[in-house]
Order: sequence, then structure tokens, then C-alpha cells
Amino acid sequence: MRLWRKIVKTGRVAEPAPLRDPDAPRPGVAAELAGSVQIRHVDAGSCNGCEVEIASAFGPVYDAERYGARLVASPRHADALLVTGPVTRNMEMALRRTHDAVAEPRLVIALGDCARNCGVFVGAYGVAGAVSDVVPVDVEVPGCPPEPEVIVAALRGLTGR
Amino acid sequence: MSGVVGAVLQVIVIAVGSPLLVGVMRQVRARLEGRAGAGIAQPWRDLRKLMRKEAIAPHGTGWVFRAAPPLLAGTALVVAAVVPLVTTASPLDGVADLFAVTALLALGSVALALAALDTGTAFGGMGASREMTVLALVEPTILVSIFALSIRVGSTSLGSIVTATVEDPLSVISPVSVLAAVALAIVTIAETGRIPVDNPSTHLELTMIHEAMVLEYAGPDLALIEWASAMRLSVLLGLLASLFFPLGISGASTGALALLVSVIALVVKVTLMGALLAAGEVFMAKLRLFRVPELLAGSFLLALLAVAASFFLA
Amino acid sequence: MNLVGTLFVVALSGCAVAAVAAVLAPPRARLRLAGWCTAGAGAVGAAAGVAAVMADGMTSGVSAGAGQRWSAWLPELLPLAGVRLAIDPLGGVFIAVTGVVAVCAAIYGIGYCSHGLDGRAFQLVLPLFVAAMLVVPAAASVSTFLLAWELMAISSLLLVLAEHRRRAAVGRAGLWYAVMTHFGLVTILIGLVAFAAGAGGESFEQLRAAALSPAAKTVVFLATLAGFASKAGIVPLHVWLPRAHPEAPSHVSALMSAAMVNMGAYGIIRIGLDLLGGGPAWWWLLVLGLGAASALFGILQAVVASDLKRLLGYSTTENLGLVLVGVGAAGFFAASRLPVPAALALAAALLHVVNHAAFKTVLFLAAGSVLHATGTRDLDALGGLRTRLPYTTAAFAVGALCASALPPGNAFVSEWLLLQSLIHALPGSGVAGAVTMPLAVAVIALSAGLAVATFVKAFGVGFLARPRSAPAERARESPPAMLGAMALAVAGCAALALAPTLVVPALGRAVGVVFPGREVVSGELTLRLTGVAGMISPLLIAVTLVAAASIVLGLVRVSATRRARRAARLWDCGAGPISARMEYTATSFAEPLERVFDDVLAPESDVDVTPMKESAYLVERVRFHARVPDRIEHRLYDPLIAAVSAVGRGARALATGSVHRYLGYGFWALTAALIVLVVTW
Amino acid sequence: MGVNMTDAMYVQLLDLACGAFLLTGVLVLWRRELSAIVWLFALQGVALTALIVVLGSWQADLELILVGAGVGALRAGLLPYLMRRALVAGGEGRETQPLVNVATSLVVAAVLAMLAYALSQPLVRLSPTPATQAVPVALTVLLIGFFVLVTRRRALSQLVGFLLMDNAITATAFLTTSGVPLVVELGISLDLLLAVLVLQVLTTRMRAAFGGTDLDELRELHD
Repeated sequence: MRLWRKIVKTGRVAEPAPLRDPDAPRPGVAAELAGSVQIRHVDAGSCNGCEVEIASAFGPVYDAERYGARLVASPRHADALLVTGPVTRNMEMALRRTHDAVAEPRLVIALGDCARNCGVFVGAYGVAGAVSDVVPVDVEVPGCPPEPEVIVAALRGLTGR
Repeated sequence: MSGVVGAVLQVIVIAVGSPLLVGVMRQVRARLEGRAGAGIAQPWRDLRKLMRKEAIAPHGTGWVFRAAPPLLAGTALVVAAVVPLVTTASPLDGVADLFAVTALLALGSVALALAALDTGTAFGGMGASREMTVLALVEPTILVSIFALSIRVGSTSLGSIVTATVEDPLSVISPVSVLAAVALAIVTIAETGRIPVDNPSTHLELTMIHEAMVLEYAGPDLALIEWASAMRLSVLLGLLASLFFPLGISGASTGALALLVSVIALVVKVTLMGALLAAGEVFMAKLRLFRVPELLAGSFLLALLAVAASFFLA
Repeated sequence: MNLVGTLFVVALSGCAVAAVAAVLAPPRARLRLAGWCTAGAGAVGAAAGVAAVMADGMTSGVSAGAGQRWSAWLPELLPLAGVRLAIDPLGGVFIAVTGVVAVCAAIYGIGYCSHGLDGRAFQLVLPLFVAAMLVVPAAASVSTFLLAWELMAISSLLLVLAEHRRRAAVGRAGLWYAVMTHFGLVTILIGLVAFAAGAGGESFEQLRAAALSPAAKTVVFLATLAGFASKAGIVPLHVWLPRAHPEAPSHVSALMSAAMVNMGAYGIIRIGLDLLGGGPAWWWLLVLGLGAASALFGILQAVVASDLKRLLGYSTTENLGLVLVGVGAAGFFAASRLPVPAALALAAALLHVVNHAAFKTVLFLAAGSVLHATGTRDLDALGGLRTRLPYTTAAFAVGALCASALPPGNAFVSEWLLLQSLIHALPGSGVAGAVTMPLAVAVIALSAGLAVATFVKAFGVGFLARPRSAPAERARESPPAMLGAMALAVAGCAALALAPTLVVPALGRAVGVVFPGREVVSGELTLRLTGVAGMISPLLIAVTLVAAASIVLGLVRVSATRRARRAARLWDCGAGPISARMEYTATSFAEPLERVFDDVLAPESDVDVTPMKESAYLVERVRFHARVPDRIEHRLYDPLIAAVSAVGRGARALATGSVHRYLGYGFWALTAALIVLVVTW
Repeated sequence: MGVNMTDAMYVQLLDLACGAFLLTGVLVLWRRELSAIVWLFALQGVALTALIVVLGSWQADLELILVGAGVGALRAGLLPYLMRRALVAGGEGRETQPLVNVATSLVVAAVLAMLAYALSQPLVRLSPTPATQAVPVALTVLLIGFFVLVTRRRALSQLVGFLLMDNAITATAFLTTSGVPLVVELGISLDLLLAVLVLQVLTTRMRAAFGGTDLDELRELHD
């Protein structure tokens, strides 16, 4: 009962959907997915800043799920890999294998500056390189960490909604 | 004739509508959580997308792994054709009764469990083991509830049970029906892997039952499994509705209009129940696996009391 | 002599020929000659059984003892009593089942025995065992019955002991079996002799006509029930079964589990329902209760067993338990004057006997094939046999499907029939029925559910995934004779599963022996119960299932854009490859159920920690040991054995080695007996 | 009385009341939260009231209806209120580890229901009216109450078990003889009230003294 009152009182927290950015990068394969993108998140060595932002992107306020994006539990179920952090040596092989486990057509999103170009970890010991050095990247999301709006916009580019 | 049309109609309604039911349930949940939700057509978009993806044969898997998804979907379709949802006069009504329907649904689960074991992964084995545990414990409740329902009619044929209720709708308001309904509702939740028995949207492998079994499937295989799970859910909800609230269901000889009304009634009933289930899930947490037997023992007790009540209060 | 008699005699002679061939033929030809002769004898025996059932059909209106039935009296074959044989449809069913199982087992034996089991003795005993099992249901007098029964017990004991030189466990299993089977024999002997004494004659005709006091009837029934229950592996007399079945050669296990244990059910039906003509309701509630307890206990032990053949053995206990639930229900309904459900329940029990024989033959033969290929029965060490033993895997899959009582398997039909009989009995069965039937339904349901889990485990862990040990990796498919036998049994399963409408009416005639004058079911495609509402069509279920699955596959073909299936690594979370040690084993598969039923199963586990020499905090080795003992054996038999051995040790004091003392015992015993005689006469 | 009831409706209402009575009894066995157990007990009080009122209006007996109202006030109002106060004062919210685990006790309850049914058959056969046919329900609740009393550790859930038994006895009395004399009913009710009050005082004191009401821990006081 208490929960019910809370639900009624809170109502809808999701912000109204902003207009879709028509310039958001939309790789060719994304058209084939037609409004449904299942995402497997891979932490390849992130500081967890990006993870916090992903969590809020999928939280009630930004609600990335309303655009047809959904986080899933297995790369087999996924269409896109959401990779965060510079790829550490320990995760290099794991990332390749995860990429291999995804069925075609598949996409890779490099989320955050570390994933795009290793960010502050460039040349660090233990870092194998940026995500694009390991697997082909389709979409890059800049920021350290990228704001939820930016993440959502990038995902909307993929789902086309 | 109208029986055949009705049976075809209900298969089509279930096949097309069940992903939408899942969509509705997700939407209800999203709204209660303050989110906007992806729209009720999202499961269909997911299925369309999955059909366009490639299928994967993991190393070391074989025919069992490949045969399971079509078999699972096949059992769901057969059950959808047999169970009285739109019409009580399905031409397949004599082929399978309530026992057979239960066994067919179990056959689907078994196919999936074997496929999960076939992958040889730890998660697959875990999912299969848990699914079979739940299945084994659910069985007594189902059969005893069937027993309770069949006493009034003297038959386990679904058609006759539902027809009898249609003819005397007030007979549902009796302890027997209420107890059996509660027992079957709990069983339905357990069979379809909803909260509090299983969480269909969990990401944590160690808490999974159903999801752990399908971790290796991709593309069209996965599409079949998701579609089949949606169909099982809607068939079971529809069956509950028909057994305890058969308003609007068609009999043997009815016209096109009556069939249309039945279809609408089915859609409304199942949607309402789905929404109710989804809303209920918001308020509940998943039970620990070893608390599930308690829940099932409770439902068994209710089913047995339903039988007992039918002689207590006869 | 009519057709049935001719066929039966030919079958027995076939067994004799096989036995002679086993002794006389040169070692190279021995296996084939004896095997094929036994198989032929089995086939003819099966034909005799079927003929006995069908011949009676023409005169189904005529009551028991009609002239059509074959019977024979051979006074000179045995001193004193002679041999009296008669085959009615009830016996015919059991003869037919035994015959078919014998065909499969004998053909299988040709391939299976080529390594070490091709000795004279073993090959000689096997046909004798088959012959004994053919004679038991045909026996028509107490002496014939007991003789055949003892022959069956002795020959099966010898077969169980066949491999005692290779494994020590065989000897222990044989000891358990010998004790239990002879305990059974003694109680049956007491019961039947008391019966014959009361009836003033020993032929079954005379027994049927006898008018015993209710108390005497009860004594006879309980004594024979104990004996038959021990043969059927019913709790708490089942202890020999999970020991003897794993240790016997696999085709012998099949014969024992699919044919011999049935004789226990046969005995209860024959003595209780036929010769004693029913009885008070509590007899049958007792039978029902024993059956229910066995069904639950058997399947619970099976679900946690990790030895493949032990699992199958416990599953036999479960299935015979279900048969007894049917028999008990039939007797109970008859006692409550409900003829329709009574006939239905007995038909269900008989159908389950037939179905169980079919799938258990497949399963034991397939298990033997696995044993032959890998040398192990431990499910935790198997796996990955799907690619290595494709035919065996397919056969086991069919058997497992049938055993788990799911459509389109055969056990589904018999359990459905059983449930229908229980449900339809309700209106008239009074308080006892109203209390018992729901519980019986629940027990059947739970055992069916657990059977599903058991066979998913056996098939999924034993045959699918990847091999868990080197022997499983090196496994090779078995020789054609073994595969052929399995194929035959699989065909039997499929026929029973898809066309029960052909079999059940025939069983109805066997039911007619006990409850004369009514048909149980009708219909060609659809099994329609007569007298009560209820129908089902296993064939159409199978057809629609195949059709639906094909439609689904067609839809996928049409709508999928990428046709090719890509091979990929198993998803290992990106870490190293998944090794066979990471797979779920049979033990881990059953763990949740073991925990749920932990009050009943009482599993034992101990952790053995060996610390390093330097410090108690550093651990060198941790051993975890878990097992689920048979609780009945633990609680009931262990104290009993301890008591007996205590008495034995006490008795040792009597034996000092002095000859005078021994003679003295004899003297005092004789005088005491004489004194008692004098006093009491 | 002015309430007009058809036969069928009377039977249906009676059956529903009995069903609710039974269901609440069973649920007491099922739930672990003490607050839920108290709630269920209150609901059972309501079901009992409904039962008596239905019986009363069928027999057009004003006194019976009044007794029903009194029973309702006591068992659905006062006793749960007192127990909730004891609960709030106590703070321990759950029946953590009953002597027989919940799943097993549910199965036991199933067997008890069957036993109750078998037991009450001679009684029903004596005068087979709809009311006497519901006697097995009351007997089942009686046995379940006893079982709760035997297997639960918390003083409060034991109290509920005891009260379940009393509810069941009351129900049996009304179902078989359409009611005990008012005086007896009043006496029993007062007794109950007294018992609950004493227990409440006792548990509060006990908690103040030893910090818990787990009866097995109390045994240690003995040593």
C-alpha cells in the first residue's frame, strides 16, 4: 500500500523525449535492426564513471529503453557491444571473444574518451589500446564520462527512433 | 464449422497477440516505475530483428540444441489450438485433455532443458536443473487442481469443463473454484517464469532459471524461444480466464459475429490479467530458489483443499 | 492342442534347444546359436501370449474357464502333483511381454556377451531363465507355480552373479538378491500352501472355488503380498533391486527389470483379485499405499542417483509402484462396488506393465551399450556420447521420453489412464476413496514430475554436452546385434506410444479375466473410455506436434534472411575455454531436488580437510564427500543385519568343536521334541 | 428477519464464508511475518462473523446475528488490536525457524484436512444439512491451529494457533447446533480476552527481562 501511494504520488519521472538528432551517426547495419537494439555492456578496463552514466541513461529519467534499446545478459542475445574504458591486456582477448560471440549483424559502440583513444591512459602499462585497435568500432560516444543525454542520443541513432 | 474457424482464430490471436501481451506487461511495469516504456509493439520489433540475425551453432552442440526451439514453439502452438480460448468446440478438443495440455507444456520445458544441458556450460546446466526442479514440484498442484475442476463435470476434457461453467456462471463463486483458481494462478506464475519464482529480466546468471537455459541461443532460434514463451504465457492466462471466467466464449454453432465477440473478449481478458500480473510484479521481490518449494507446497495445499472442499461442501 | 498351446510348447522347446546349444556348440558358434534360439523362443512365446489374449476375444462374452482357453495337465512330468498349465488372457499378457523382452535381450546378448560372458554356464542359464518366466504366468497349480518361481529365482541369481570374478560388488549384490528372493519365496510358499490346504486342492481351479474364512484369506493374501512385493521391488522390500540391477550384465538387467519384476504384479493380481476373488477394501488400500510409497521413494532415489543403472533400477521400483497403485485402486474399487473404474484401473496397471517393459528394455540395453563402450556407469564421468554413440543416444532418448511420461511417449498413455480411473471413481467410493484418491493423484503427479527430472538428468548429463572423462571420450558405437536389439525395443515403444488403441482393448480382455463382462476403451484413433467421459488421441497429438513444429520451421525458413548457421565458440564469458570440469554433473543437477527433499532423503556429506604440516591454517587438501544412502536400507536393514549377526556371534559359543557336544544337541533336541509330542497329543 | 435468501444463495454464501475461514487458517501456516499472521487472524474473525450472520439470517434469528456481531467485534477487532500492540512493543517481526519447516507443514496441513474430512463423516451423516457439511472445514482449522501451537517458536504465533483452535471450536458449535447459549459464548470470550491480556503482559515482561520470546531459548532458564 505504501508503495502504491508512492507510485501514484511520483507519477512519471521520464523526461519528455527530446527531438531526435538527425545527424547522429547511423551505420548501415543499424537500419537492419529496425528499432530494436539489444546491448551487451563490456567493461574493458573502465574507471566505472561511464558505468554510472550508462545506469542513469537506462534509469527512469532518461529511459533509453523507450527508444528500443535494452541491456541483455548474453552477447548471443545482443546486437551491439557497448564497450567502456581503454582495453586492458587482460580484457583484450575477452573483448575479441565477446565480439565473436555476437551474431551478425553486429555493432560496436565505444563509449567514453578512454574507449575512443585511451583518454588519460594512453601508453599506460597494462593498456593494450583503444577499442578500435581490438575490434571494429561503428559508433563513438565522446565525453569523460559522456552525459546520459549523449549516450541516449547515440543509442537513438542506432535504433532510429 | 465454427469450431474449426474458432480454433484457427485462437491460434492466430495467440500467435500474433502474445508478443503484444508481453509488450503491454512491460509497458505497465515501465509506467509504474515512472518510465515511459518502449511501446507495446517492441517485442514484435525485437522478434523481427532477431529473425534477420544469423543463427549460431556453438561448438559441441548438436541436434538437441537445434531441435529445441521449434519443438518448444510447436508445443505452444498445439496447446493454443487445443485449449478453449475463443471456442469450446475446437476440433482438437477430443485429442488432448487438460492432462495432455499440461504434459505438452512440460514437453516444451524439457526440450529447452535438454538443449541447455547440451551446451555443456555451467549456466545451461544450472538453468536446466532449476527448471526441472520447479517443474517436478509444480506437477502435483496442476494435476490435483485439474482433479478438483473435473469433479463437477465428471471429465477432464477442457471443452466440457468450460461449457459447464458457461452454462452456470455462478458455480464459479464457490470455495472449490476459488481455491483451484488461486492454486492454478500460482502454478501459472511458476510455469511461465515470472516473479516471484523467476525474474524474466534479470541479468544476474546466478539468479536465473529460464534465462540461464537460453544464454547460448541467438538470432532466429532465440526469436522462436521468446515467441514461444510469450505464447505459453498468454495461453496459460487465457486458460485461467476460460476456466474461471468464460464470459463471451463461443459454443459449437455460432456465427461470425459471436466469434468476433469471443476474440475481443479473449483479448480483453488476457490483457487485463497480464496487466494485473505485471502490476503485481512491481510490488514483489523474487523468492530465493529454496523458498520456491514453500510457495509450491502452499499452492499444492490449496489445490488439495479445493478437492477436499468439493466433498466437504458438496 | 490349439494354437496357443502349440506356440507355447514350441517356445519352451526353443529355450531347451538354446540351452542344449549353449552346452554343445563350439565356442565360436555358441553365442549366435544360443542367442538366436532364445530369441526365436521369445518370439514364439510372445506369439503364444498374444494368441491367448486374442483367442479369448472371440468369446469375450463367455465367463472365465471357457473352452477356448488352452490348458494342459502333465501328471507324469513331476512326481506327486504333476504339472498343470493354462493360459488365459491375463497370463497371456505377461507371457507376451516376457517373450518380446526376451527377443530383444537375446539378440542383444549376441553382441554384448562376446567379451567374457560367452561361457557355457551363462549361456545355458539364460534360456532357462526365459523359460521359467514364460511358465510362471502359465502355471495353473500351486506346485507348478512355485517350481517355476523358484527356477526363475535361481536362474536369475546365477545370471546376476555372472561377473562376480571381475567386481567384488557383484558378490554382495548377489547375496542381497539371494536373501530377498528366497525370503519372498518362503512367504509365497507359506501363503500358497496354506491356501491349498484350506481349499483342499492345489490347482488354481480348486483354489478359485474354495471358500476360506476371511481370516485365512487375509493370511494368504498378506503372505503372498510380501513375497510378490519383494519380487516387484516394492518398498520396503526393494533393497535387492538397486544392487542387483547395476551389477548384472545389462541384458539380464533388462530381462529382470522389464520382465521378471512384472511377475510380482502378476502374482498379486492372480492371487488377490482372481483366486481370492477380491477381498476387503483395506487389502487394496494397503497395496495402493505400498505402491504410492514405492513410486515416491523409488523416483526420489532415482533422481539423486548418479550410477546410470542404479538410477534405472530405482525407476523400476517407481514404475512397479505405479502399477501397484493401479492394482490397488482396481481392488479397492471392486470392493466398493464400482466396476467401471475398477476395470479401468486394472487396464491402466496392465498397460503400464507393458509400457514399462518396453521402455525399460530400451533404457537398460542402451545403458549396457554405454557400459560396453566406456566401461563406466557413473553419469558424472559420462557425457558427449551423442556424437560417439549416435544410435545408442537416439535409443536412450526414446526410452527417456517414454519413461518421463510425456507425450508422445508411451508411459504418458498409461499414466493418463490411471489418473482417469482415479478421478472417475470419486462419486461412489465413500470416505476412504475421497481421502485416498486425491493423495494418490498427487503422488502420481509428483512421481511423474520427478521422473521428468530424472530422465532429463540421465539423458542430458549422460549423453549430451562434452565427455567428462577419458573413457567417455574414447567411446565407440556398439556392434550391430546390440543396436538391432535396441532398435527392436524402440520400435515396440513407438508402437505402444502411437497406437495404444490397438493394445488397450486387448488388455481389456485380460481385465475381463478378473472383472468379466465389460469393455474398457473403444475407438481407433482416439482412446475413448467407455462408461465414463474421457478421451485422448496420442497419435493425433504426435501428428499435430510434428505438424506444428514443421510449420514453425517453415516460418523460420521463409522469414529468416540469413540462412547459414555460424559455428562459434561456446560463450565462456570471454575467459579461457570451458573445460569439461565446468559442466554440470548428475550430482549437481540433482542438488536442488536433494535439498528440497532433504527431510526424506537424508543425504550425508563430509568435508575432510588435511592441513599442511607447517601450520594448521594452511590447507593442503580438501576432500568433499557426499552421498545419498538408501534410507530404508539404512534404518530397517542395517539394524536387522546387526541383530542377526549378533545372534550368529552368540551362537558361535555353542559350537566348541566337540563332537560329543554336537551329538548331545541332537539327542536333547530329539527328546524335547518327543516330550512335546507326548504332552500335546 | 427481513433478509430473503434462496436456498442456493444460502448454500453459496455459507460455502464462501467457510472457504474464507479455511483459507485464512491455511495462510497462517504459510506466512512467516507475525504482522501478516495477525492480519490473517483478523480476517478469519471476519469470516467467522460472516458465517454466523449467514446462519442467523437463514434461521431468521436475531439473537444469533447479534452474537455474530459480538464475536466479530472481539475476534476481528479487539484481539487483533491487542496482538498488534504486543507486536509493536516487541519488534521481532518474523517466525524465523519453525520447528517443522513451512513447506513440510503445508503438506502436513493437507493430510490434516483429509483426516478432518474422514473424522467428521459420521457427524455429517447424522444430519446432512449444508451447515453440518461444512464441519470438516472447522475441524481442519482446529487441527491446523493445534499444529501451529505445536510447531511455532514465537509466543505470538503460538497464541494465534490457540485462537485459531478457539475460532474453529466456535465455528463447529454454530455449524452443528446453530449456536451455544449466549452465556457460554460470553464466558468463553471473556476467558479468551483474559488469556490474551495475560499473555500480552507476560510477553512484554519477558522481552523486557530476557530480550526475546523464542520459547526454546526460554528453556535455558530452566537449567
